[in-house]
Amino acid sequence: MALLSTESLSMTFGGLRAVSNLSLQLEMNDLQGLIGPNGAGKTTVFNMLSGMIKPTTGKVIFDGEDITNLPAHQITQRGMARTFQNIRLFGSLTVLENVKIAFHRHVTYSFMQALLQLNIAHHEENITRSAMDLLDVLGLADRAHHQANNLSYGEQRLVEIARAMATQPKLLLLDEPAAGMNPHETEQLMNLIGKIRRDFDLSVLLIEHDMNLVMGICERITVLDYGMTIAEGSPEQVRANPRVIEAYLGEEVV
Amino acid sequence: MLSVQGINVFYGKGIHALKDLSLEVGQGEIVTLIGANGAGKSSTLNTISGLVRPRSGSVVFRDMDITKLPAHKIVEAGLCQVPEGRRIFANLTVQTNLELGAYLRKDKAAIARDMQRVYELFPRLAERKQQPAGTLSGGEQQMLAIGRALMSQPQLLMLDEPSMGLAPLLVKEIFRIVQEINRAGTTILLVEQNARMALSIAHRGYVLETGRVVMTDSASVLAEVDEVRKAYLGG
Amino acid sequence: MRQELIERRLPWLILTVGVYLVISVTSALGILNDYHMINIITIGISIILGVSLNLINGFTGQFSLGHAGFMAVGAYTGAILTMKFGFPFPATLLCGGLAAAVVGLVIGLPTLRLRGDYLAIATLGFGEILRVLFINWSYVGGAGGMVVTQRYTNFHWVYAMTVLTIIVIRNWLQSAHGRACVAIREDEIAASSMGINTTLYKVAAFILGSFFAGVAGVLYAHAYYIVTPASFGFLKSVEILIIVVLGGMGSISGSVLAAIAITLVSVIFTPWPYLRMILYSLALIIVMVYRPGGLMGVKEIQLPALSLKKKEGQQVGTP
Amino acid sequence: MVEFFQQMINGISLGSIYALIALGYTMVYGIIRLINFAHGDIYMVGAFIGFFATTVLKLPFFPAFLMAMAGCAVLGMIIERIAYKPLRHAPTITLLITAIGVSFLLEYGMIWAMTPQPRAYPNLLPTYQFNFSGLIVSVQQLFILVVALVLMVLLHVLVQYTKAGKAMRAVSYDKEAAALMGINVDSVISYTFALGSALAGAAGLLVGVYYNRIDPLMGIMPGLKAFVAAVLGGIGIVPGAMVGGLLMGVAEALVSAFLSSTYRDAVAFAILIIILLIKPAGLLGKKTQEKV
Repeated sequence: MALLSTESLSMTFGGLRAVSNLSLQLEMNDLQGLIGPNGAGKTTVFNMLSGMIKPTTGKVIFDGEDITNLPAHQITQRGMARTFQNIRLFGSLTVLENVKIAFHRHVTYSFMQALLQLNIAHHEENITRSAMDLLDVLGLADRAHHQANNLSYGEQRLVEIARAMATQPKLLLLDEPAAGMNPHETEQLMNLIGKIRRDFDLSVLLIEHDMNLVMGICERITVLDYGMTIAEGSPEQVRANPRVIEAYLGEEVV
Repeated sequence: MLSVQGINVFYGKGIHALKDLSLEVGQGEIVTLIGANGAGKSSTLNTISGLVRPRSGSVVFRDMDITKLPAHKIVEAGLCQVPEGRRIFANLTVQTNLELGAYLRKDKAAIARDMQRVYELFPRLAERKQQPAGTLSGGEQQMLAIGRALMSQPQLLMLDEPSMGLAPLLVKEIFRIVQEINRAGTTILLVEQNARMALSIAHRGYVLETGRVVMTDSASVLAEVDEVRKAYLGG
Repeated sequence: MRQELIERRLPWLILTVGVYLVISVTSALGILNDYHMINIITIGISIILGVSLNLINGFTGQFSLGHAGFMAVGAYTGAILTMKFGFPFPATLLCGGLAAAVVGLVIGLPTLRLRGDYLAIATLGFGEILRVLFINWSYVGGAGGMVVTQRYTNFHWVYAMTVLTIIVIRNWLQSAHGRACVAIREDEIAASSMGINTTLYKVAAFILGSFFAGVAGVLYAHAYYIVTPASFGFLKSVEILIIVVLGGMGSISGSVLAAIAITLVSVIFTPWPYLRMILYSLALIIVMVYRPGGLMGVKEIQLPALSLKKKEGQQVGTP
Repeated sequence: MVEFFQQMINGISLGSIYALIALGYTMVYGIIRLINFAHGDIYMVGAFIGFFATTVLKLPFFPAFLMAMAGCAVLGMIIERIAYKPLRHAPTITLLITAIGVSFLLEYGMIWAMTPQPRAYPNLLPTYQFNFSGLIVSVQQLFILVVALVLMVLLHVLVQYTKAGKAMRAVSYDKEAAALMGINVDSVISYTFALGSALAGAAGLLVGVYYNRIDPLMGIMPGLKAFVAAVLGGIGIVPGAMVGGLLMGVAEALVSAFLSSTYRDAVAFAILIIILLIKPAGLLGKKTQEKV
């Protein structure tokens, strides 16, 4: 059974069709790319999957359950996490605090216990330890006590990934994880994404403009243009597809 | 006509968007800036038109240093930008949008004449004169954005991704019109993701990668080079 | 770990007990007279109000302009319970807080969907509506107010409640639930994508803040003999806001310091009340333009940790 | 029935004053997304300028009226320049707190200068009353209505048909795009403050004439209510402010007459909360979506 599938998913903004009739399929442990030129509707797809916006029509099935109309936090609780294209860290908090917040799903103590600090010390210690472990995996341990805003762009993107990982997802949505990274950082990111998928046994769906990254690590790629799927397949198939070349490079006027 | 010398632009803390970027645009040319998303194309245009301040470097337009001028003064100098995503005033009518393009001009007769010219160039806009601009289709909005910029009688017209989100047929039409505008005497600096199409109408081009110019040549040469393809689709 | 916790908390314990003892002893010796003591009580009430509003405005980022309304609910509940039903004071404190918390729930549920300035205006509106309702309620004396003859509020109660407010709100903020609130302030959309039920936590913070505003109201009612609707208007809400803003939106110690400073300034400027308001307003403008984070920003005062076991080469300092 | 129509008349004259103040709120909100808390106090300053002009300078109505408008226009521009312009890119709440500060500064600055005592406004208009079979309409009420209508029509023409008005609308929609048209965004904002404040000044003088008394805190409640009026009509929308103002005035008059005048203020806020919860864009507004 597919981990994620969408059925004729569409989104219309004030008469403009941002996404139309999208059908995505993602299996367990897949690493899939979602690409397309600027304005093709990729982020809109992520927003619909993660519950940030409600699709105009269509369905999202995740892990055997219809999650189309669930609020964002419930979708996260069911095991889907995402990062944001325009980085949405909790800027004035430290990196460690950012990640600790993301362990929210696993907090078991009550409001009353929190107010009175009753038996929460070991819970808190566990959360801190898990958060540090995660930062270690992403190579951010030495940044744990830095304010998130003061990190470099590349590091901020990594913190976003760490934070998404902390919700312990089955499916990770990465929105342009390499944007603003230098080639060296991008290379490291590629290795990291592969490693995360193996070690944490999860599926990844990523939007990315850096074709080296997408072609380098994705097994399957879906290409969107004008909100429609124009191609699907392995990196080689997609790269050779004339419609894709046209969508990216365009055709000549004369 | 326009000379950009070694500009450096930073956003927030430490994001170095443009690195020592230089470029030249000569009178009567169509020059295109191409490159993948995030290469710094829009940042370059925004720096030239005064929306973004460079930390160092200079922008000289027709022997006048405009590096530190506010955006509205730069329009006055004869340089107008059609921003990315069109940015038309959706709540105002098509006609009012065009009138705002001519905001700095006082010659009523000439304004009326230019308005007529814009309507001839884009007959669809003429049909929708009194409609709120927000009700136009994407292609019509792009036409309006270009028409609005033309109303300021620019010496140099800068276009930021005019093809974004438009169907291929419309893109062709827009590019043909850009060519027509150029033939009528307006110099053009064109930022495009759609590299082939941009190169097919441009005289010269600059290829940008992560805030730097990595290659510059005549458009016909760039169209044949493999690097351009790689910059988009990866090697 | 436990050892470290004790070492970090001991200085605060010493400070808390020390201040209490100093004030109790000096007042018993007559060094601090009644006038001093009422001002100290005012400071305590201001701290409770400031810290509890800071939980809503500063830590959760939900800008409320109606805090005085919750204080009013507490004050009236307290006055009614002691004057008409003869409740003991501790029960009154609890009930006053609970009543305000219930009103907080009723107001918070619908309004917390609104954002930023719209929320501010809606809470202001609710505060004013509460005030008008009290004016029209003859049972509690209408516009003339209600006389409270039992003067239960004394330094000990105020001090205990102040310390309790600070500890409870600090506990909350240091828990995962408090972190969820702060996450909402930082970025509501990102918070929801971390699995946080943002509505739940906004309402929770609002209720908790209202509860302590209610407690402050009870203390107020039994310190000043009379509660009138006019004492809990927009002006009072702004006075509390000034404490939060000057101290730092997101700093408990900032609110404590600001509450002390503002009360002292008010006392000094008693002969020139209008000048005082001019000063406040200038302070608001200047702080917003030049230091929008306020005095402390989101930082807290740290006391040096006390080292219980002397180890060689170990440094005493903040973690 | 006569009582009902009488209250409608009273409500409309009160409402036209709210509308004038609401216009300023709406214009300022439209252009910099600020609830200018100090707006009600600018109206108060307008009343005092009018008072000064008529009592000290012994000016007749119209010169005093113009002076109140001009004085408030200048005041509005100064406030924008000093307190709001440095915060152009700050969060909404920072601006809002600043505006509260400015509001208190004007109120207590005026108290400091003039004492909190209410002052009796000189009679600038004839006090004649028309009696239409039981319905009483005073010259003052008619006058207020006419002046308010004229000002609103002028403003409407200015915003809709003049170049400056088009620039204002462009700036309120998209500041960057407006700058790319050669519009000086800073001066358009300044100009908007001047206009809105001038209308508040006019309202201030009219209220002084209508109620015969003014005081430094007179701006708080009408200010808040005018804001409610602006939200009710759809904030940022000029005709919305007029509709909202008139509705508020009428609602208030009817509640005072048929329920209790003590509920007058609560009604305004109840309307506010209901509209915020049900249709936050206001009666004439369109809904917008937040970007993710």
